[in-house]
Amino acid sequence: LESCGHIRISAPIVHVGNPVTASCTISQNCSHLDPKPQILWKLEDEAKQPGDRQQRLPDGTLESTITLPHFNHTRAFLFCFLQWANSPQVLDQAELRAGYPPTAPSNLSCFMNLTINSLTCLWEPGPETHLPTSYILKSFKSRMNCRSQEDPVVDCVPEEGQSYCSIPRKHLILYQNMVIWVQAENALGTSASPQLCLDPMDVVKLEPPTLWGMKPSPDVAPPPMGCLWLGWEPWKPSLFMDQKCELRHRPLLGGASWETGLPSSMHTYELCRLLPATAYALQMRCIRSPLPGHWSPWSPSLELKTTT
Amino acid sequence: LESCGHIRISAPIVHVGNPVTASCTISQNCSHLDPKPQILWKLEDEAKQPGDRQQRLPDGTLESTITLPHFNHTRAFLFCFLQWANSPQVLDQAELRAGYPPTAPSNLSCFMNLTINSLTCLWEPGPETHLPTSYILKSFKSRMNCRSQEDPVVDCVPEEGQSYCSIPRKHLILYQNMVIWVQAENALGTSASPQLCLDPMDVVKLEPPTLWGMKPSPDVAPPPMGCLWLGWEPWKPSLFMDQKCELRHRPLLGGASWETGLPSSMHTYELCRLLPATAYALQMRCIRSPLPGHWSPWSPSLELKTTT
Amino acid sequence: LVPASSLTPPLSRSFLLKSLEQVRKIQAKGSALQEQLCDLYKLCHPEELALLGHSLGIPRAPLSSCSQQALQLTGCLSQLQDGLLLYQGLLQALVGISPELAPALDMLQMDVSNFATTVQQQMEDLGVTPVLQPTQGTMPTFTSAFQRRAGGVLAASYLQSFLEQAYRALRYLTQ
Repeated sequence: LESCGHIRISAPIVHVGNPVTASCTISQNCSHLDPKPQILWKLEDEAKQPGDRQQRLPDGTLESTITLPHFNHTRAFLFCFLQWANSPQVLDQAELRAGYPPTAPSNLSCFMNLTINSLTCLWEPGPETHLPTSYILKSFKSRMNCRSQEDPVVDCVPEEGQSYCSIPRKHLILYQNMVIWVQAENALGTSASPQLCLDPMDVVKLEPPTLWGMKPSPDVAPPPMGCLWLGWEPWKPSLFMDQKCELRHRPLLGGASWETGLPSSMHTYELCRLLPATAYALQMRCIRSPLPGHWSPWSPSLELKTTT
Repeated sequence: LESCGHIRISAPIVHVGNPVTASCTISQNCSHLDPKPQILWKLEDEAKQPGDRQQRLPDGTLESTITLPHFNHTRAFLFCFLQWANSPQVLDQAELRAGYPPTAPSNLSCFMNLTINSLTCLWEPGPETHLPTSYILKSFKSRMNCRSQEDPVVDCVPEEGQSYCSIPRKHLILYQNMVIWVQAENALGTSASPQLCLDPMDVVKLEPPTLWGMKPSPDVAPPPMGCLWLGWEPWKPSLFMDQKCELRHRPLLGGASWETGLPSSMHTYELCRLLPATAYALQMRCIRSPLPGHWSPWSPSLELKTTT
Repeated sequence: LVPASSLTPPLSRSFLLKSLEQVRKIQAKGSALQEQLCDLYKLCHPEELALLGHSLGIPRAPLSSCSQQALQLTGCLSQLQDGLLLYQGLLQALVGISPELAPALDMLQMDVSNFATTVQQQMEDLGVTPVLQPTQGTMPTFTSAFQRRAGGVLAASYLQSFLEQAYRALRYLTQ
């Protein structure tokens, strides 16, 4: 007894709202089990219904066809039934899916992580497509202004459902421009994000510098009134980079706004014109300079009190 | 100029305190660089010293041999030097290691985890051997009393430095006895723990049952004075096992000791002979019974107050 | 009724207790698989798949020697082991059913196989030659994902009723 029934569908995946046509053919050895065999259809948990048309084909098989004018499920099972000894029998089942082609991924941004030495890019995938959709971070090496295309970089495939991917160090040429974009694809179409042209070293993610108060040594006069002695050092893994840094300070209490200034390039600094005997919060951040880069976050607050 | 010098050692790994003998041969083209070439040895940071014997071999090579009577480092580099233009030149370096053969792993115990469906065994490796030592959980399937040996189970190799290993479900025959032990091995020897004979299902690790207070429904009289109505259910993944459970209770305040009793086998229970209007802490634990098993931990405390 | 105590040779209490537990363990796994097949594929009514089961030739294992009216111990053990090997083979034929169901199917198959080993060992201890290959016909071949899923529903359903019969017999033998 080979299998009794078989469903064929116009397309297993359609655009939401589009029609779906299906046919169910019942082999002769099964359809003759009932004097007046009737094929019934069922979509998910909805009621059983006859097809639009049922006919006996020349080869003796029985065929019923049905069209679902507007298929609005994103995923549903379509069943083909045959009545057998007074009980409806499922002869085949087809999985129908509907969704949307992917829109162009947006807000693509990348940063170079100096500790794990990889270029991580993240993006927004756009509205839900309801279909298995693959997102791939694609890139190729380029020259000065990214108008030329040199050798491609291997595709970066994110983990299932994640909207970021990290290109390992061995696939990067630092200090060279590369073109990067995200390609999205599913059964209904493909799309691509705008392209970025960047040198990984121009998008280094800097961690904040370390800031500390300098304790006056016994044999040296303490800092003048209303002044603080500070020591600071850029984030260790970025010491090879020329950077400029910004220091901001404000009294701990009273909710005053920050005052910002540029410390000297040496790694100690005397900050003056402060209120005497007052506790201050101080923070520092740095940016690669003069070469391009992004500001690091502000360092955690350092709390120091000026002398009386 | 092929390589100048080469160290050969009696054994790269020795028992702590044992002697080590080494020889360093200097090729002719290097040794002739100095009219009176002298080979010097250095162990780690210790001072350089001449060998016990230095001789010119028939083929013109120069050889120095040295014996370190009691090698007490666990790990050290042995250098072979040749004086060259007034500067000592390292010609070869050998790594020496010393340690102990593994003692028999002890306290081997195993438990079956019903959620991840694997048999986890843990043991104590014993004193530090100072040498790379592998621990492997070995086992074979057996019959009734573990005297016969049937097909072996694949070795379970723990992660580096860990003293536990989990045998996946597919390598286990539940409800059959198996023999399990730990084998330890390093360059100086091997050892094995005592063998366990167990059926994984007899060492199931049970989680505590769930215990809750039964709210009296409006149309039913509340529990009599000094009584509490309890509901309880064994841990879900173990519902297929016949179990017996123990309930213990004590007043929340006053530091009284626990009173323990066996609830009925149904999953609701009226606990009486309690102090009226008193808050009680209640806990329950279960054990597989009548088949062998281990007690589950006590359930978290349920706090209920008796009626006035 | 055939009094259980009159059956020689008597079964070990440990075998009976372990077997009862193994049946309950397999039934719990079986209903979990049925629930998953219903949730994932809306295949919730085995009775709607009888014709398909018939056309695919999905076998059902008999336990006639285990009925209380005609309990015949060695025959019952042989039929029990034969049936377990049959359902183990049937579950094996379902491999590739779907990634979501594969873990539950693997666990169920291993539990059935381990129970067959328990019965085989008891038969050997009683000096009865165990069944090594299921005596029922060949395993069905499934040519579509739907047939594998439907086969899964039917296999789980037939296995549950087979185990229900086995449980009643084992319970009876325990008294």
